Amino acid sequence: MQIGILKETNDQRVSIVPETVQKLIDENNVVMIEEGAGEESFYSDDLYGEAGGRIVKRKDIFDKSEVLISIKPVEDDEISKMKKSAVYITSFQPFLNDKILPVLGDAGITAMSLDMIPRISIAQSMDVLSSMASISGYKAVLLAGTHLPRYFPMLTTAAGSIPPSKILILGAGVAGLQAIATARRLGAMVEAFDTRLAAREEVQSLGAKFVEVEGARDDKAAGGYAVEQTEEYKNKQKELIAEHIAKSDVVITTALLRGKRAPVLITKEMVHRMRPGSVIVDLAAIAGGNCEYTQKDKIVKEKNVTIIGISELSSTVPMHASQLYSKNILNYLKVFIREGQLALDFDKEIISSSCIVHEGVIKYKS
Amino acid sequence: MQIGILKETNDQRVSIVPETVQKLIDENNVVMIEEGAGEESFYSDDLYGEAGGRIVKRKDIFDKSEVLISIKPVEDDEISKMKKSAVYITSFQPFLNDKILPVLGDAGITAMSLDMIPRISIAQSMDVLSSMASISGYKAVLLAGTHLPRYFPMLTTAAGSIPPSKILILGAGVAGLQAIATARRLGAMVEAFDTRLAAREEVQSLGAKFVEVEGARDDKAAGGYAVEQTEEYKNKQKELIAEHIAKSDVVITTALLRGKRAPVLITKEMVHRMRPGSVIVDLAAIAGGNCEYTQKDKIVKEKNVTIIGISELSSTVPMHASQLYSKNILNYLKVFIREGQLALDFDKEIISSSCIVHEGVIKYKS
Amino acid sequence: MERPILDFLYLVSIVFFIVGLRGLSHPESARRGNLLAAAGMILAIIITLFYPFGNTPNNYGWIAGGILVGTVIGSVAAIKVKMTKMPEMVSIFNGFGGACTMLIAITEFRTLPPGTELLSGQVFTVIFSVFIGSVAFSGSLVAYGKLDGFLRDSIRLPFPQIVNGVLLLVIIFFGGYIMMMDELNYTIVLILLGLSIIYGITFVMPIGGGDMPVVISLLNSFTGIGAAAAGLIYGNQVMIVGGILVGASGTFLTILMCEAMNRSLINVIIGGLGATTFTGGDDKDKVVKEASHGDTAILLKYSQKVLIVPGYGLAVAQAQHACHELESMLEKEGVQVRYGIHPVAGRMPGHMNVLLAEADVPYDKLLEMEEANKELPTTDVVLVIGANDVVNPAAKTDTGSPIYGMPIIDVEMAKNVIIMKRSMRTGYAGIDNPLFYGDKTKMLFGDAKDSLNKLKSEISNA
Amino acid sequence: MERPILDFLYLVSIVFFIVGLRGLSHPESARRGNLLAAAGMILAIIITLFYPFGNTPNNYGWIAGGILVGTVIGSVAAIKVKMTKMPEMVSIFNGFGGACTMLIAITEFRTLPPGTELLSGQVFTVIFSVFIGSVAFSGSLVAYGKLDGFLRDSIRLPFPQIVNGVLLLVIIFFGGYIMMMDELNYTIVLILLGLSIIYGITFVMPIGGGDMPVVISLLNSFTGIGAAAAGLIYGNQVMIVGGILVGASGTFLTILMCEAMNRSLINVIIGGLGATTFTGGDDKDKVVKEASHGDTAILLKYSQKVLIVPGYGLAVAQAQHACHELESMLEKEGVQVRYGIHPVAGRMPGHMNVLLAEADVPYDKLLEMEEANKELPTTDVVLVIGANDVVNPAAKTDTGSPIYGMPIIDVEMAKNVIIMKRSMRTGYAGIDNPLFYGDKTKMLFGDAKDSLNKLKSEISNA
Amino acid sequence: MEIIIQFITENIVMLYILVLAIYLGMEVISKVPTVLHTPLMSGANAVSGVVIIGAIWLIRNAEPDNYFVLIIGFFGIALASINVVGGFAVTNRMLEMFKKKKKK
Amino acid sequence: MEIIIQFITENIVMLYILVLAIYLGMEVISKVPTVLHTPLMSGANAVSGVVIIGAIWLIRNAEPDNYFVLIIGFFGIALASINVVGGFAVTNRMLEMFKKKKKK
Ligand SMILES: NC(=O)c1ccc[n+]([C@@H]2O[C@H](COP(=O)([O-])OP(=O)(O)OC[C@H]3O[C@@H](n4cnc5c(N)ncnc54)[C@H](OP(=O)(O)O)[C@@H]3O)[C@@H](O)[C@H]2O)c1
Ligand SMILES: NC(=O)c1ccc[n+]([C@@H]2O[C@H](COP(=O)([O-])OP(=O)(O)OC[C@H]3O[C@@H](n4cnc5c(N)ncnc54)[C@H](OP(=O)(O)O)[C@@H]3O)[C@@H](O)[C@H]2O)c1
Repeated sequence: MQIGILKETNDQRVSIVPETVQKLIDENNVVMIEEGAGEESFYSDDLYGEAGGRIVKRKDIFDKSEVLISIKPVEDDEISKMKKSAVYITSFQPFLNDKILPVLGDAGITAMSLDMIPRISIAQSMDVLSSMASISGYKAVLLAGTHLPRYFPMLTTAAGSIPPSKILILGAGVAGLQAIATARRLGAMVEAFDTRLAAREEVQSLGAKFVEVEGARDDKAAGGYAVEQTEEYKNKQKELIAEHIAKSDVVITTALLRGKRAPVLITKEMVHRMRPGSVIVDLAAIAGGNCEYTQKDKIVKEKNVTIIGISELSSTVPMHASQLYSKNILNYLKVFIREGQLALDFDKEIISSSCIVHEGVIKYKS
Repeated sequence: MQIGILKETNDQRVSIVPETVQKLIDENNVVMIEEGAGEESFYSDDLYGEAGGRIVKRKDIFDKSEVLISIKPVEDDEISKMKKSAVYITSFQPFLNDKILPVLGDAGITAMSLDMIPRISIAQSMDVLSSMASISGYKAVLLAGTHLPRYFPMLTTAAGSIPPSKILILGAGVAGLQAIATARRLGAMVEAFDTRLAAREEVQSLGAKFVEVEGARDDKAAGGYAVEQTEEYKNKQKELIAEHIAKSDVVITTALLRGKRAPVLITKEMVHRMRPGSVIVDLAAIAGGNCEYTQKDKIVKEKNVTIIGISELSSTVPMHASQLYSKNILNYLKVFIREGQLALDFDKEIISSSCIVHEGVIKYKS
Repeated sequence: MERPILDFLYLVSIVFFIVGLRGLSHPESARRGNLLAAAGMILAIIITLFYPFGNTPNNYGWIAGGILVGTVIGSVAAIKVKMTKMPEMVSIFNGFGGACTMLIAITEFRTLPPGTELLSGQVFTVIFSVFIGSVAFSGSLVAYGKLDGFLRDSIRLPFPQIVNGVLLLVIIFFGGYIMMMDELNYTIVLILLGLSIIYGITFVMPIGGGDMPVVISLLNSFTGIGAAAAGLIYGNQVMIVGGILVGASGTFLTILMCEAMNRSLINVIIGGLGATTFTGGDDKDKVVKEASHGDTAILLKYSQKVLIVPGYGLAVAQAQHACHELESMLEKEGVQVRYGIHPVAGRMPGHMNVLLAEADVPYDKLLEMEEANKELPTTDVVLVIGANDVVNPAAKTDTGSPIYGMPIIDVEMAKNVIIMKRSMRTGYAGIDNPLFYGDKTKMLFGDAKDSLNKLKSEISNA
Repeated sequence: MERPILDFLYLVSIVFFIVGLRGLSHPESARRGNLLAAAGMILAIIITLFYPFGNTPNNYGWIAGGILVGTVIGSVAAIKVKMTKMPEMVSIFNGFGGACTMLIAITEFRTLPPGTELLSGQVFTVIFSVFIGSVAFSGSLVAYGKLDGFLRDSIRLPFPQIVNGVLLLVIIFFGGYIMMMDELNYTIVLILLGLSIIYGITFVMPIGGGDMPVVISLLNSFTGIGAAAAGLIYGNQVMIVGGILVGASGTFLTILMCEAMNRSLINVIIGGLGATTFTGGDDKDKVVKEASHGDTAILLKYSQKVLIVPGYGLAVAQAQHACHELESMLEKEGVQVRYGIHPVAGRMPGHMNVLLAEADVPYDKLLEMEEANKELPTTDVVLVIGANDVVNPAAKTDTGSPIYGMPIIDVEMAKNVIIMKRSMRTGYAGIDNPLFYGDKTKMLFGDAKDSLNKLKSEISNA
Repeated sequence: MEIIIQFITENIVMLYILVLAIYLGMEVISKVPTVLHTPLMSGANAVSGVVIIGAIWLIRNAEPDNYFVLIIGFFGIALASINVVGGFAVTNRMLEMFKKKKKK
Repeated sequence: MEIIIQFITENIVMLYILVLAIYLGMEVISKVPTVLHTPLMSGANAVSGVVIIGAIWLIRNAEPDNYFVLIIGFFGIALASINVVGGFAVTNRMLEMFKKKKKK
């Protein structure tokens, strides 16, 4: 098949790295790469050429490709430039932006949305959300570290002792866990909170403390008044988190609710109560942010607190982000491209969930 | 005594933090702080006020202080505004800038240069070079991490394995060692080199690898042809380092030679041989840099290699940097201010070395 | 040769036995210990063959014949038996030893000169030998039968405790009765023999599966005591001391075995009598074999190549440091140890890397899944620490499984698999793991950190 | 009571001895073991007091007197003696035991009926008892004198090996001569006694300082053998077995002690004879006391509060993980362990923090210098791991020292100080450390990681 | 009671040996690691075949025409030999896994 | 040679006891940690005071007017008592440091 790799317009990553190009060619595909696609992630056109890819102009990609790949969807008008039978693979985020569906339908193409791949075990190797979130979590800590006017680790020196910084991670999903791990490595004191039940153990499995109302488990064991207590418990928990935020030097938030605005975890008032110099990294900025002060893709200072709203941090680690992304896509392609032939099997959960438009027919149901 | 704390003009730090103000007052001193002196390091005027300091205008400091403190020397014209008998404590770096000596002499003040404190054991608690270098080393790694398009640590994930990044530290002094420690914490593979004999063990004591020509020790054991061999050995060593630089994802250089231009360790050609996306942090930028491409206080990109020349990284961790600085100065003051009285004892090595101008008389010998 | 010298040589063979048994209790010296004990035995036999009794008929032909027959049978059996059938073998051998005691004792009773004082130590010794030899004999055969499976575990006596208790009392009274009688009565001893044999059967019969080794060890100490008793008949030191050594160490070993199972000896026997511990499993394919820390430690220590497969449980237990320590200890013993890192082990990408880096495990010890799978066929032991889904063979075979198609670290290719986890609970994917019931698999239950620490101390002691 | 019963009770007291000695070899049971052995002794004495010999005069008055005198002296001495003088005490006690053997044997020889077959086991036993008792007696006294210091270590014989060898040969020939004689000759035995006493002196005299404990242990086993020999004279089992037990375990212990010093027994004795190991130190104040891993392990295990002071050496040895392990082990034993972090320990600011964080030592276990100094007076043991300058008291006292004025962690305030480093070399500042010669200080030489690992295994075994 | 005292009198030395041997029997195998339980049991079992000496004794003292004793003795020897030979051989096989030397 | 054989004949049981006791003596103290070397030595030393039994034996069998034996015996008992009493007491003192119980 003719596979076309588009250059991102507003992202440092590239969806397919040269190593993967080689693998695709080995499977009887022709791979076209837009000029300079990998420039910003340090994969030069030469490298693509060496791997067997053809460096072409953007227009050629639209004209010739049977399969098109990008990380972020191209502009709507470019979608219509694609071949009628083309398969376009990217993250459409239909749950956030359902206006794109008719556009795709009109173009008559098949749209495969990476973010719709179900999070089941076998699909883990295609899960771009995980691999990108992991990078974001890691980078969030480094970023917090560079903006923090303090050391992370404890240091006992001839000029007095530096206490370790306190880091609070809200939302212990993929990004949150990676942030916990990275912050712990740097020697910070790390606490975390998440609403998921399993999160407590997961947090502790990284050696961090889980923020918990004392006696919570006793309450649970008591049974009976489950609902009532849960409400009370939740309130206590909220208060507790507010307290912990006030005491933290860095707060990294990652709480996302799929298809919804991110929950507000840090109110303006809480920010005011934080110590001067503190840093908030809001990885949920893309979905409205977990902090009321967050501005998407901006770093703002409020009352001596730095709030970092750069949500797509994975793009700032473009080399490895692209490498992981590329591997994810390769694994994904293997599901429906065999020996250079398309074989979309809608019985497979992966296909049926992630193919949001099939030959112009909208399959996605919100 | 009347002690005046000046606001820095081009630095985020402040020389004395509120905690120290309190201690100075306890010792029968009056402490004046320039308005907003601690603003950028997150110590508000209020905090200084609470600690017992008087918030005053810059002019008042010059007019009234018997002891003036700043991190970087003020402009020459401001020196003349000081009281004749005043003691001015800062880092004059007379070995780099001996033009300042006559200015100080003309002003008739006593100038104490922190960077001239001898590096003896008892002076360790006053050693601002060490405490600031330590911060720089730490921050250099974080900065490298934020600019690197790669992960530091090794990660085995569903989307393939990420190999750990290779970091090379040139110059394993205070900054270099801290950089080694920080990079190791983040999971990078760390190598280091230094010309000092003791450095090898010191590097290894942090779990990092020392870059060494194989069989080096055998050569030494052979004895006799010491000089000749040393030359050969040095050349081998240089080649080896060049190779290691080419293989490294991050190079952090810290090699300084007191009073001289920093040695060039990374030539342009070596930079060209580095892999795309690599990062160099040159902590010697202030003294001309260890890399030929380094531009002081700038981040430049050359052939896809990022070269960071921000040399005073401690200023970017202003809270803790100020705290350590402040404690250093407090310890230093204790040597010659007792119960609010000046007591300069030139028999003490610390005083005789660091007092570069005494009541207008130039004591410094280069 | 003169008697004193031979008596002295007997002493030498006793020393061989002692040193041999001592050697057998330490892994490094176990083989040597066994050989020493065997040498002691040969010495003792040779001495006995030439011991000057005066003008005895000797009958060397019969002796040679007996030894030949026994040696051939014994060695063929020992060579042919499968490693998995060893306990059966030991049990049946032991029964033969008991039988020998029984035969000797009964013969000696028969040859007691008429008019022998019946209420004497001598007669008591003979009667006791008959009893203990018979019990060891029949009990061992039953144990053999049960282990081998041709005696069904489910054969039960009604009220076994009572039956056994009554039987034992009857035997004791019977023995007392014989000694109180006026004259030797050979027939009545044959009845005692019969009763003893029955007691051996009813004693062992109700004891079930997992407790069998304990019983065999106990019967073994009976045989030892029997040999000592037979020695008393002849006043032969080597039999007495050798038998007592076995009796004492056998009893002590029995207690140790019970301890290793966290049970008391009484509990095993009474429990056996009450048949409470026996839980028959009809689901024969699904047998979980538990490993002990000691076994695992030795297994690891004497391997060439070990692969550690860490999973989420390692993280939960925060056992990374302990794990690294174990690895270093093994490396010092000359074992090659590496880690097989599954891409999705843990709960976040690179979870295992973070952990192992924290514990300072060098990067070059980490194998990726594919490499690990390549190494597995030549790996002696795989130590799965708190991993579950990532080693679940259902991913390869069970198309209905939610993890079907996920590549796994295929630990079953290795020679031995030890799985450390706290229970039989499932992992993240919530599915059962057929590996746990595998032929090569043993489970080492408990918190991973605790288990690792125990392993460490076992290894340093072993 | 009847003899057999008493004989049987003797056996009980032997069992007490055995169980007691066994108990003495494990820290938890040592006290109990000692008491058991003492109980066995009391039992044995009581039995002997009432053993029916027939119509003997008994002379209970004399016995009571002797026991009274001995008990008073023994207990007063034991209570009064300073802990540091214990080895002297043991040595002199042992000498008394030997003296008793000697006295008994010489008396028994004297009371041998005329016409006794001289070339007999009996006479040999007596002569041997005289010899071994005398050697144990005089040797122990010399050892006592040397330990106590009133016998100068520097007293030397010319060619001690030769003198000793010749003396021993003379004694042997003399003994043989006595047995070959036609008639008993009491005087000649007195000469043998004298020679033996001299031999005891010349045997111990050349052995120097650090080897003294080994010699005492050896002499102790001599006393045991002497007691056994004396037991043979009377055919008394408890003396024989008790004596042999002490003789065997004493000899074995002597060998263990030599091993702990990395020497062979021969080496200690010959070395002693050759006086090669003795290096007199005139610089009396500068004595470095070495600790063994075993001692340190027990010291730590049985402490309440331990402070670890890490330094650059910990980093060089990369022993942070081992250190944390040790700390956890001790905490599990109920010991409170914390770290005292000196601001300039290591070679970079925060060096120790980096290390300890890597090993996952919780932050709240780290005390800053000032806090640590406050805790020290109530601390049982300070473990200085690879630190030197930061604990150098010269910083407080020696105005000429380059570190004068630097605040230090003042470990001498604690009850015990153990310093782990590889040698007596100086630290960064290049200056000698008077702490190493301190009263409370013991040095544990070796690479910090190795030492820590050894400590760990000692603790888990102890 | 009397009979017991008599027994002790006759056998006091035997008793000493017995007690020492019992204690020794327990002592030598203290601290045996669990993995050696089975081999140790097997080895001890082979040692318990020492009863073969009794059988030899029996047969050597039997009249050559006393077929009852001879046959019983023959079986006794044969059975005990199986125990001894098989026992040591099986133990040796079990211990094969401990063969590996330690490299440092 | 003959004398040796005679000796063995007379003392064969004694020899058994001896060998067993020697082995047991070594066995019971195997694996003693170094820190217990001194207390163990001291305890063993106290046990070696068992020679006191010989002294008692001696004195009990002495004629009440045989002052030589009585006095020697008296000294023997006194010395051995010192060894026994002092030995156990000193050992006990040494072991005081092991008193502390373990809390878990
Ligand atoms: N890596 C990722 O990015 C990621 C993200 C999300 C989900 N997952 C999923 O997570 C799973 C990872 O597989 P896995 O094998 O690592 O873990 P797993 O399948 O979840 O199994 C972990 C096992 O560890 C045992 N365990 C827990 N605590 C323990 C303790 N303290 N000591 C000893 N054992 C303990 C548990 O058994 P007991 O309870 O019996 O002790 C459990 O069966 C996969 O299914 C993967 O798809 C991975
Ligand atoms: N912290 C800082 O920022 C900094 C910077 C520069 C200088 N300094 C200076 O460094 C010194 C620090 O004091 P310190 O007490 O930590 O260190 P130190 O005084 O240098 O002593 C370290 C000791 O560790 C021992 N050692 C080395 N390797 C070892 C090993 N593998 N195992 C066991 N022991 C080992 C050495 O003795 P052996 O050779 O006998 O084993 C040495 O005496 C101070 O003088 C300080 O002024 C500190």
